[in-house]
Amino acid sequence: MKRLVSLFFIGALALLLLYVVSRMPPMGDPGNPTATRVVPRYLERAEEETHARNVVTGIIINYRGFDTLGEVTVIYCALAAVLAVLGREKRGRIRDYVELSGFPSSVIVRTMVALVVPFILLFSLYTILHGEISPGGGFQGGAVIGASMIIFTTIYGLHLSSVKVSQGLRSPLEGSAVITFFLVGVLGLFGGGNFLTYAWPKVSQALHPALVTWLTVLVEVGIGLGGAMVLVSILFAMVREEGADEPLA
Amino acid sequence: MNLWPNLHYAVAMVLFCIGLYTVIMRRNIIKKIIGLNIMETSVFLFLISIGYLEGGAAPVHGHGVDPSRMVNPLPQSLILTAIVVAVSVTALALSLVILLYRQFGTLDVSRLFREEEEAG
Amino acid sequence: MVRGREDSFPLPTRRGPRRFRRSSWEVMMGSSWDVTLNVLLLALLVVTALLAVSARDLLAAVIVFAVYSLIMALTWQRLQAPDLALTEAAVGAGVTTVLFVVTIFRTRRREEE
Amino acid sequence: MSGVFRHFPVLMITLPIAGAALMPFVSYLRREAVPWVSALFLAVSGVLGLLLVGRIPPDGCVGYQLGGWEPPFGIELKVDFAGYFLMMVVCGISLLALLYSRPYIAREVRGGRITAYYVLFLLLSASMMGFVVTGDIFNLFVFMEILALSSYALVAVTGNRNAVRAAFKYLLMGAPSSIMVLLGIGFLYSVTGTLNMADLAARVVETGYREVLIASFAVLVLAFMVKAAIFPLHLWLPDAHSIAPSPMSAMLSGLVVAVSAFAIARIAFSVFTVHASGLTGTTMDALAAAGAAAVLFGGIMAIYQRDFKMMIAYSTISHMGYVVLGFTALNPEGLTGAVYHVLDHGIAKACLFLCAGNFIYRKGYRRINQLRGAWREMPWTCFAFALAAWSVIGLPPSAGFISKWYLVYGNVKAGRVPYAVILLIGAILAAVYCFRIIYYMFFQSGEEGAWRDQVMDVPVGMLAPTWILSLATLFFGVFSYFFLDSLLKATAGLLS
Repeated sequence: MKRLVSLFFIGALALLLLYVVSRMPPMGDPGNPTATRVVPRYLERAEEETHARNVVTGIIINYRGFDTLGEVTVIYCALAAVLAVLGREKRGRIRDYVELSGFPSSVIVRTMVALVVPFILLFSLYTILHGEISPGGGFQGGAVIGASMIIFTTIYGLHLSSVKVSQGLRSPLEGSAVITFFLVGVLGLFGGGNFLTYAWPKVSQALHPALVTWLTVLVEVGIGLGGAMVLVSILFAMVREEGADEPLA
Repeated sequence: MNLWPNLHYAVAMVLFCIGLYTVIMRRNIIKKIIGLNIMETSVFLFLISIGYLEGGAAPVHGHGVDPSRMVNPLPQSLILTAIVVAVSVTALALSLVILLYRQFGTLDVSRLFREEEEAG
Repeated sequence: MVRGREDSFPLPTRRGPRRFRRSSWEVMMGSSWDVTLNVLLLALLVVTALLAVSARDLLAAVIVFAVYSLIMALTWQRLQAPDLALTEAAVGAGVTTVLFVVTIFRTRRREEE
Repeated sequence: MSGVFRHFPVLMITLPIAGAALMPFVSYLRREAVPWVSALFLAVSGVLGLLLVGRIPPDGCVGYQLGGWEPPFGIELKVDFAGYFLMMVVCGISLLALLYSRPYIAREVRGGRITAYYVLFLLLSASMMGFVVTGDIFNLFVFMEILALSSYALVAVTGNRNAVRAAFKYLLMGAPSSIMVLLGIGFLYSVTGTLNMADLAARVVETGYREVLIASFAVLVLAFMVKAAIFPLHLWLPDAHSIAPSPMSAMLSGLVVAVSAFAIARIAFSVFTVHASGLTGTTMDALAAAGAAAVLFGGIMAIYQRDFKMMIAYSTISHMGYVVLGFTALNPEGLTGAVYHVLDHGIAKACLFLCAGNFIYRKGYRRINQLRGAWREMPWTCFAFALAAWSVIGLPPSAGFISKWYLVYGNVKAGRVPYAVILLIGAILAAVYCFRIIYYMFFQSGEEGAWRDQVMDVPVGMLAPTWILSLATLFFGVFSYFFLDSLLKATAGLLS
């Protein structure tokens, strides 16, 4: 009965939403409000203003950099939240933990992973550094690093991967995205502009392209490193053996 | 009600409702979180479709594409942020699931909350 | 490199609507092949979403969800969003799925009755 | 606003965020320093805010272009007087709750997680400050998500099983509502092509697509109703707010829901504006009805509670109804009442929860019955509780009286007499549930051995924030004329 009622309500909601959608401007139409407002400026001038050929990167890092500051804060917040809920895996005691890979992996899989992971890492590095020219960027690359570490962990187990990416390496780097962003923002103030200004008014015009490019790369690397480390730390906190740190009842 | 030109939007709405149904009706909490993710991706699909331009190219300069023939980059950058948000929420939700299972031994919402009534 | 508005492309389509109300096929996409592919992807999305939601084996549901994410990434690639397709493939199909799988290993695999 | 001062709002928001990112290093160097350094970051934010006093024009607002990009292209902070006022409220209450946490939280949260607690606390306060002043609707979403994530985690931070369950319930209602916010933003963007609130306000009236705009407003309001726990969507609130550690309850109940309710007003007046009342009218009427129901429901449920934190939580539901009834009156008086109510509700609720925390800290009591005769052992806490309860009821000369006066006045002026009557009934209900506790505390003697005869209140580190808050309810009541003129001007500007 309850099921029927909710089905009815959700069906009604679906019909309503479909009706609204049918009244929206047709998709892909160049005359749409979305295509004529705000965006032409991004498309036409992003390259000269943000010195990034990939307009998406230009918007993320530069035009809407404050959102991205929020974004890296969100993922840092997620890490703090997961650690507040589950606690971090214990340093030094990692040997005691049961291997959690669960499924026995064959030699073929292990060899393949060992072979592939370095290339994935290389690719992610390319994604981070090349983000202003081709599709990709800080977080995308960071996510790829995180994913490759996760593959490694599922096959080789927590112990080995926590030796490769130790806690001592991760914990200082987790906040790097937020700190880099904040520092670049404050540097904008000292450069005479507003928070998160990349083309500092106090610096001569001629230097702006180099300045903006380098700051962009700096931020991208910060986001990539921070994102990757946060993802790995979240994973480790979730796979760690339970019972080691029971929460207070 | 002609949905054909806006088929992507319509599918996004259908997926949204599937996700919402899962979140509300399925009793298993991992299922609920899968539903949450389906809702999230459906809204992302919706926003990206809004930014689509017929016959447009990816918004990357340097390949000789005219800027007026590029798709809208703004929704794409918004969704990139939103994806990060989505994975953060999922990570937190799953950690809570692990802790809940450790403490209650069940993934079933009705059992979780039945016990609550007993506890008073 | 010239990036003027009137160069090289026969269809700048700045003034669009007339071109648009022509036929349903063209409203969606250029050619019928593209349309078929798009509709196929969208249909697959709905199917995989329903499967992921209805499977009683949680691990199966999660794997189907990973497939859903991959199809989503393909759809976004077709909507000319390569950045997002890359991210979704890494985050949606990669990280999120692994987090789900880890959770299932830490809890239980089947739904309770 | 010129010179270096114009950067202060953004620094107020980002300094605590940077502080949160630095906290692991502080913890590594010296774990005991973490609470103090966190407090320092919030205090610096507060000082920056105080330096802005008198620099924000009451009628109008100060825009700040992040990255120097002009508004529709970049993100803009729009610091109007109401937003600045709320930012200071958030900063002040957070600082007090943070100081209160230091002795309190060590009991409930285990060692390694204390750093995470403070990190989340800083992010929560920073996100609320950003939330109230941002001028970009997607930026609003981002701050809302930081806010939401940190509050889910902070409810669960004790690891207590009921707490984890309450947090999960909160997440299960909060996360879909966040997605709905994004959906609403999508609808809005698809027909206007912009995300800047001022630009949206201009575009909403001139673009067509009536259905899409109505849907967008309805979806956004519905989503924020969940966040603000307006009556039919309040289900997560009582558990989450009563089970969270007390300083966190103070933040959640005093600020988080109130800020979310303010977001509805922001969307209704800064994005859709009164010129688009044809689009927003029906939704606003439904919202007002929900608010009226919330006032009654929350008040009645609060009377029936046996756990006093639960009672305060239900009282919050009732008070969110007040805020909603205030701004749906669509006149400056009502809106001023709503903003001022966010202030005095925040202070009074935070104070009540801190008092509840004092009882839990000293005696471990959670039941209202156990408070009989509390006066003998914990007089200071009891007095603070009584002062805050005075404001919750809305008796003069407390701040609660001022805001309720404006709320009732605004509703009468808008010709909504039934709603004004409901507001008064809500005050009577509040009197019933507050006076019961005050009566128990001061005029009854409890069971043998429940309370000692000599005074043994909580340490000064906890008592001071409690008392500052309870005196603040009086201060903002007596000196309300400092703020009301500017607020009336600011809200009239929003509504013209």
